[in-house]
Amino acid sequence: MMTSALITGHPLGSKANARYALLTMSRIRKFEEAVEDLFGRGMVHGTMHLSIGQEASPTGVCMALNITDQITSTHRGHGHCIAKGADLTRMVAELLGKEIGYGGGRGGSMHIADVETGNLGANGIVAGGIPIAVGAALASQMMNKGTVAVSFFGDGAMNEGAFHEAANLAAIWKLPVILACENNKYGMSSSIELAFAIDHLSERGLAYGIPGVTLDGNDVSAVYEATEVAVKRARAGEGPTLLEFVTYRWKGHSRSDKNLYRTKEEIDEWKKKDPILYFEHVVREKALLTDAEIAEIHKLATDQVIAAVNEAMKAAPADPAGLLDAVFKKVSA
Amino acid sequence: MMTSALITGHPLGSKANARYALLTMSRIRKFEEAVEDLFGRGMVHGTMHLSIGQEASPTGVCMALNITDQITSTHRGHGHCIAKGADLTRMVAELLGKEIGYGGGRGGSMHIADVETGNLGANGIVAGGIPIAVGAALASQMMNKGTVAVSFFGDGAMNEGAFHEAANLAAIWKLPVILACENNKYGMSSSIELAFAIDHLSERGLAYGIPGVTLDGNDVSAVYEATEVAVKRARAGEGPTLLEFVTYRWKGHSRSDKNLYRTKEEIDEWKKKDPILYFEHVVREKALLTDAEIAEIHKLATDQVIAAVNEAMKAAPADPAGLLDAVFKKVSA
Amino acid sequence: MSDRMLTMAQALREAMSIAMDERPEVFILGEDIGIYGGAFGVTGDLYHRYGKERVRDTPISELGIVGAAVGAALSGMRPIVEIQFSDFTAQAMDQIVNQAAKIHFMVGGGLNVPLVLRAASGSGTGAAAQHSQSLEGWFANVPGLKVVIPSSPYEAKGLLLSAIDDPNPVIFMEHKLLYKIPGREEVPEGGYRIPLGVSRVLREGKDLTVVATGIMVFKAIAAAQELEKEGVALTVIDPRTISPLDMDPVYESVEKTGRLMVVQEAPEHGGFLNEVIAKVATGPSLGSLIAPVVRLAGMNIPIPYAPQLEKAAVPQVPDIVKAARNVVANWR
Amino acid sequence: MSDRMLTMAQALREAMSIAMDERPEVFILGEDIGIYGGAFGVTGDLYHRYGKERVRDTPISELGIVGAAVGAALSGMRPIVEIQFSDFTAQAMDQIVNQAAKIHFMVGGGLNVPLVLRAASGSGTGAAAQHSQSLEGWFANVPGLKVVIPSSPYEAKGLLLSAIDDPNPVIFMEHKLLYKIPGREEVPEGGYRIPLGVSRVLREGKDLTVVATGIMVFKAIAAAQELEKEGVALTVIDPRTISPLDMDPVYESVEKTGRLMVVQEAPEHGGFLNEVIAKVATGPSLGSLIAPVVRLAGMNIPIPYAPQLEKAAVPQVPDIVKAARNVVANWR
Ligand SMILES: Cc1ncc(C[n+]2csc(CCOP(=O)(O)OP(=O)(O)O)c2C)c(N)n1
Ligand SMILES: Cc1ncc(C[n+]2csc(CCOP(=O)(O)OP(=O)(O)O)c2C)c(N)n1
Ligand SMILES: [Mg+2]
Ligand SMILES: [Mg+2]
Repeated sequence: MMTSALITGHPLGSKANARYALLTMSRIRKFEEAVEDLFGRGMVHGTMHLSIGQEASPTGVCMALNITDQITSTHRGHGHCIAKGADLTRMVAELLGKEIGYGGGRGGSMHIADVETGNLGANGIVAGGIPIAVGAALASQMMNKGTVAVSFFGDGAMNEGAFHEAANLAAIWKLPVILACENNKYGMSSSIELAFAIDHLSERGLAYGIPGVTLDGNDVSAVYEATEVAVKRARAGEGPTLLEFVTYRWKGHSRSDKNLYRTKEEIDEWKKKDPILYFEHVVREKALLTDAEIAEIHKLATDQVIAAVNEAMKAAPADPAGLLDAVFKKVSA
Repeated sequence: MMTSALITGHPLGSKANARYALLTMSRIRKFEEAVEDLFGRGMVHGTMHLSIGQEASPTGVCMALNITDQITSTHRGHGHCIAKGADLTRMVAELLGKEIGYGGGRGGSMHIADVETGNLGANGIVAGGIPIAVGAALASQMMNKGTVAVSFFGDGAMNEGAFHEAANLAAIWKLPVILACENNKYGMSSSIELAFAIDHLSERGLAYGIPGVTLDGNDVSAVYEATEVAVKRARAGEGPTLLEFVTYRWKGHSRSDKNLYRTKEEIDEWKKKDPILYFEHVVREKALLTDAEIAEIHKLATDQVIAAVNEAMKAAPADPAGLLDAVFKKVSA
Repeated sequence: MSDRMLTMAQALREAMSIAMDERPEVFILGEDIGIYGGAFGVTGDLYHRYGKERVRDTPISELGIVGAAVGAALSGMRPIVEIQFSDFTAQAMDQIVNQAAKIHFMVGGGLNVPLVLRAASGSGTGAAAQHSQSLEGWFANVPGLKVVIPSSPYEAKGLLLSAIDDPNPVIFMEHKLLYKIPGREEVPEGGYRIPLGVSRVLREGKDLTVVATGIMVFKAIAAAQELEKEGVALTVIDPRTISPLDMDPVYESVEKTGRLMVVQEAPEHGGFLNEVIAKVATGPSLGSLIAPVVRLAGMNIPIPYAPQLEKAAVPQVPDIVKAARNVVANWR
Repeated sequence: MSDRMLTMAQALREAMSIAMDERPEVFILGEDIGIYGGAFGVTGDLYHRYGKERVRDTPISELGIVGAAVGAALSGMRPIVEIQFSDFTAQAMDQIVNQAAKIHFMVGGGLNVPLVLRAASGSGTGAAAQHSQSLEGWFANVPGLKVVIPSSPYEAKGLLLSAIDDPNPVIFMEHKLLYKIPGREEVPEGGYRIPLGVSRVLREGKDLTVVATGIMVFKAIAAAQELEKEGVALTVIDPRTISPLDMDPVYESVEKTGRLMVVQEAPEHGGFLNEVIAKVATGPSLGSLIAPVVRLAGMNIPIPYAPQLEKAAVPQVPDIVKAARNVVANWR
C-alpha cells in the first residue's frame, strides 16, 4: 500500500502535520514527473494533464477534510487523488492500462475514482464534477451524514452552465459543499483576461449569495485556512463557499500544447512561486523541519513513487474479455 | 394590416408617444383577453401563456428600440411580439393553425417570429433565446450594423446554464445586447424566494462585470428610461446590461395552473399595480391624454383585436401537404 | 369499472409512493413537482404526503438537477428526476450521457448510479416542436443507460418499481397522451415488479407481428381490434424496454406470422425501431419472412403545432390498419 | 507524393480558408481555435491569417457558443463552430436540436440557420469514454439537421464547402484518427463542392456491398484490398452524408452483389446504420439479397481507455475481412 495515513489539521500545526503536508506535495510532484516520463517513453496511452506547480491546493484542501468527506476532481486530477489518500500503485497501474488500476484500465487518467477515500472521480468533462459534488452534498444533508463535498475545478470551468446551475442549487439548499476553483490563469489556451470580464473569479459568489474568497493557491497554509472556514460553515448547515486558489501550471495544458499563448517569462516567474519551495521556506523559518528532514521526506516520496511504478509495471494488463459485463452493475436478486 | 407605425421615444415624451404607449399596452391586454377567450372556447390548440399584468415591459423596451433592432422572446411572448410591431391578424391566425399565421400553423404561440420587425422568435425553451440574442448582437458587431439585440426572459430563466454562458460571452466581447429579465416572481410554481438566494436578480450582473439594474417593471416610463440607457451603452460599444423588470402575471402560468403556490391576496395586491391603469393615471396627471382620448385608445385596441380575430377565423387552415418541404430551406443554385 | 383501472399518472404515482415507503433513500426532484403536483399531475399529492425534502421542487436547471441526482445516487440516495418534457433532456445530456451512463464502467465498477430519469415524451398536445419529441433513440444508442417506455398504467407501475430498484441509470419515457387514458387492465395494489428486458406479447394473431412502443402499442391494439373484424389477426409485441431489448418473442412470432411491422412515433430516419428490423434481418427468424418488413414511423419533420398538422406527423390508428391490411393482402 | 496529398486537417483548413475568402460572413468560433490552432490542429494558422474576430477563441461554454452561432446565423453571418470533441455536443444539445434544427420550420420559413458545427469524433486516441464517442445517430434522428461524415481529405474539403454554403444547420463529424492520415487521392486546389446527399461508390466488386461511414470507410477499403488477394470482391459505398441519405447506389449494388454489410464505429444497439438495413429491408433491392445482412459495429460499451481494450471496442480491419469472407463463403 502506497497511501499514508491521512492527517487532518493545519500544515503548520505540528511537526507531523508539516511533514505530512510536505510529503503529500512531494508525492504529487514526483508522481507527475514519473508519469510524464512514462508518457514520454510511450508507455502511457492517450493524453495527460499534469498539475506540477499546483500541489498546494489539493494538499491544503484535503488536510481540512475527513476521509469520509467527498471530492470530485478534474482532468488535472492526480493531485486531488493523491491528497485524498489514493494508492499510488493503483494510480500508475490505471495509466498503464492494468487490471489492478483504479478503473481496471477502462478509465485512465481522467477517470480515476477511489471509493475508500471519498473520491467520486476525476472527470474528462470541464465542470462535469460540480453538479455531482452538489448532489453528494445533498445526499449528506438528506442522510444527516455530517460530511462535506468539495468540487475541484479550473478557472475555465466557471464559464460552463454546469457551474452556474450547481452553484445556485447549492446556495438555495444550503448544501455542505465547497466550490474549489484552481485558477491557474488558463483554460487550455484561453486566459482569464479573455474569458472573464471580472477581476476575481470569486466575485461570482455574489450571484448566488454565497461567500467567495480569492487567495494564494500556492500557499498550502492559506489554502488550508480558507478551506477550514468553509468546512465549518458547511458542517454547520450554513451552505456553500466559493474558494478561488490562484495558482499556475508549469507544464503545457496537455502533451500537445506548444505553449504559444503564454510567455516563457511568465512561466519562469511562477516557477519562483513554487508551492513546495515556499512551504519548505516556511517550515524552516518556523523550525518545524530541518534540512535533513526535508531531504528525507522528498526521498521517501521518490521511493514511494518508484515502488509504485515498478509494481504497476509488473501487473497484468487489463483484459478485453470483461468489457461487456462491466457496463452495468448487476441487479441483485 | 393591424400594425401601427412604431414610435420610438419616451412614453411621456409627447402626446403621440403617450397615445402609442397606451395603445400598445392596451393592444397586448385585449389580445391576451381575446385569445384566452378563444382558448376557452376550444378553438386554440395546445397551451397558452398569458402576459396580462406585464404589458409595460415589452412596451417600454420596444419604444427604446428601432425596428432594425432585434429581440428574442419567450413562451410568454405575445406582448413582445406586439410591442415590436407584429401584425395581430397573423398572430391570431397562428394560434388558430392557419396558413397565413406567422408560422403557417407550424409553430403556434410559442414560436411566433417576425422577420420584418426584428423579432427572432418566441421560444418554448426557457432561456433558449438568450444565447441567440447574444449571437444576433455578435453579428451586429461584426457587420457593423449599429443594431442592438434585446433578449426577454423570465426570472426562472436565470437559473439555466444558457443564461450564464450567454451573459459571459456578451460581457467579454462587449456585445450590443440587453438582457431583459421580466421578473414576475415565479417560474411556473417556483417562487424567486425558493429559486434564488439573492435579493435582486440584477445582482447577477456582478458575476460578469456588467451593470445590473432592478426597477419597477409595471411603470412603462421607468422601463423605457432604463432601456434607453442600456441601448446607448450598447450602441456605444460598451457592452451588455442586465435589466430586471419587477412585474407580475395575473393569470396562471398556463392553462393547467391551479395557482396553488400563491395567494389570492397576492394576486389582488398586484392587480392594484396594473401597468395600464398606472400609466393612465400618469398621463392624466400630466394632462397628456384626456379621459375621452384614453377611452378612444382602448376602443381602437379592442376594434383592432376583434378585426384581427375575425379575419384570422376566416383564413384557410394550414395544409399538411407542405410539411416535408418546410423542414429545410432550399439550397439556392 | 373497477377502482383499480388507474390512469398512467396514478399508476406512476403509486409506484413512487411504494418505493418511498420501502426505502428512505428514494426521493423525487424536478420542476414544479411539489405543490403544483407536476406539469402533468404525476406527482400529485406526494409533496403533501412525503414533504418538501423528498418531493423536491427545483429551479429551472435541468443540467444541475440531473447532475445533483447523479451525485446523490453515488452517495447512497436513489433519486427519481422528473424532466417536465423529454425535450429538456437536451439541457442535461452531459450528465445523462457523459456522466451517469459511464461512471460505473469508467471507474472500474466501484461506483454506480441508481438514478431514474422520468420524462414526458411525445406529441399530441399541441405544444409544438420543442415540447413533443420522442427522443428515446438518443439514449438507446448510449451504452450504460437502460431505457424504458411504458405503454399502459399496469406496465408503468411495475416497470417504474423495477427501474427504481435497478442499481444503474434508467431513462423512463412516458408518453404524455397516455397519462390520462385509463388502462385496459387493472393495476394490482402493492409493489409488483415487471423486470426490465422482457418483452410482452399483448395479443397473438397469425397474420402479422407488430412491434410497437409507448403510445403506438395502444394504437396498434386499436388497429388489431379493427382488423380482427376483417379476419386479419395481429400479434402485438411491446418490448417495454428498448435497452435492454428482448427479441426472443419477436423472433418466435415472426416464425409464425412471416410478416413484421414496426411502429414508432419518433421520426423514421434513424429511429430506434430500426434496431428491431436490423435484428430480424440478421437474426434467426429471417428465413421465415414471407413479406418485406413494414416500417411505420413519424414523418421526418419537427412536430408541428396545428392539430391537423400534428396528427399528420405521426402514425395514427387508420395508418396502422391500412399498412397491416396491405402487407397481409399483398404477401401470402 | 504530390504536394496535394493533404491530411484531412489540412483539407478542412483549406475549405474554411476558401469560404472565408469568398464570403465575409463566414467566421469560425470555438475553444482554442486561435493561437493554439485547435485541439487537433485543424484551424492551424487561420487565426494569424484572418484575425481574432473571424477565428474567434471562446471560453469553455459550448451551449453559449452554439447559441451565439445560431443567433449570428439568423442575423446574416455564416458561423462555423468547432466543438473540440463531439462528446461536448451533449452540452449544446438544446441549441442544436431544439433551436437550430427547428427554427426554420417552426417560424414558417422566414428565418434560417446557416450554421456548420464541426466536431472531432470517434475513438482511437486513448482519451476514454467521454472523449471518444460516435454520436452521429443522435443528429440523424433529428429532422432539420443535415449530418455529414467525411471519410478522407478529398471528401472533407468538398463536403465542408457545401456545408458552409448550405442555408441550413449542418453537423460535420470528423473522425479524429483521420485528421493526420494523408488521403489516397489528391485534393484539388480551389473551391470544389461535393453536394450533400450523394453517396459515393469507392470501389466496385461483385461479391458484397459494404456501406460504411467515416473511418470505417478507410478500414473497409483496407479490408477490400486484402480480400482482393483472396478473390473476394467488395463494393464499398460511403454515403458521405447520413442526413440526407442517398440509398440509390446501395440498392443498385445490392442488386448486383446480393449481399450487404454495414460497418460503423458507433455502438451497435440503436446505431445509425440500422437505417441502411431498414431501407434495404423495405426497399427495392430486398429481393436480390441472397444472404442475411451483416452488421459490424462498436460494442455496446463506453469506449475504454487502455489500448488493448479500446481496439477491441470497435471494428478493426481484420474484423471486416473476416465477416466479409464468411458471408461470401457461406451464402452463394
Ligand atoms: C465540456 C468540455 N469542454 C471542453 C473540454 C476540453 N478541455 C479539457 S481541459 C480544458 C481546459 C480546462 O481549463 P480549466 O477548467 O481552467 O482547467 P485547467 O486545465 O486549467 O486545470 C478544455 C477546454 C472538455 N474536456 N470538456
Ligand atoms: C428548458 C426548459 N425547462 C422547463 C420548461 C418548462 N417551463 C416553461 S415556462 C416555465 C417557467 C418559466 O419561468 P420564467 O422564466 O420566470 O418565465 P414566466 O413563465 O414567469 O414568464 C417552465 C418551467 C421549459 N419550457 N424549458
Ligand atoms: Mg485553468
Ligand atoms: Mg417568471
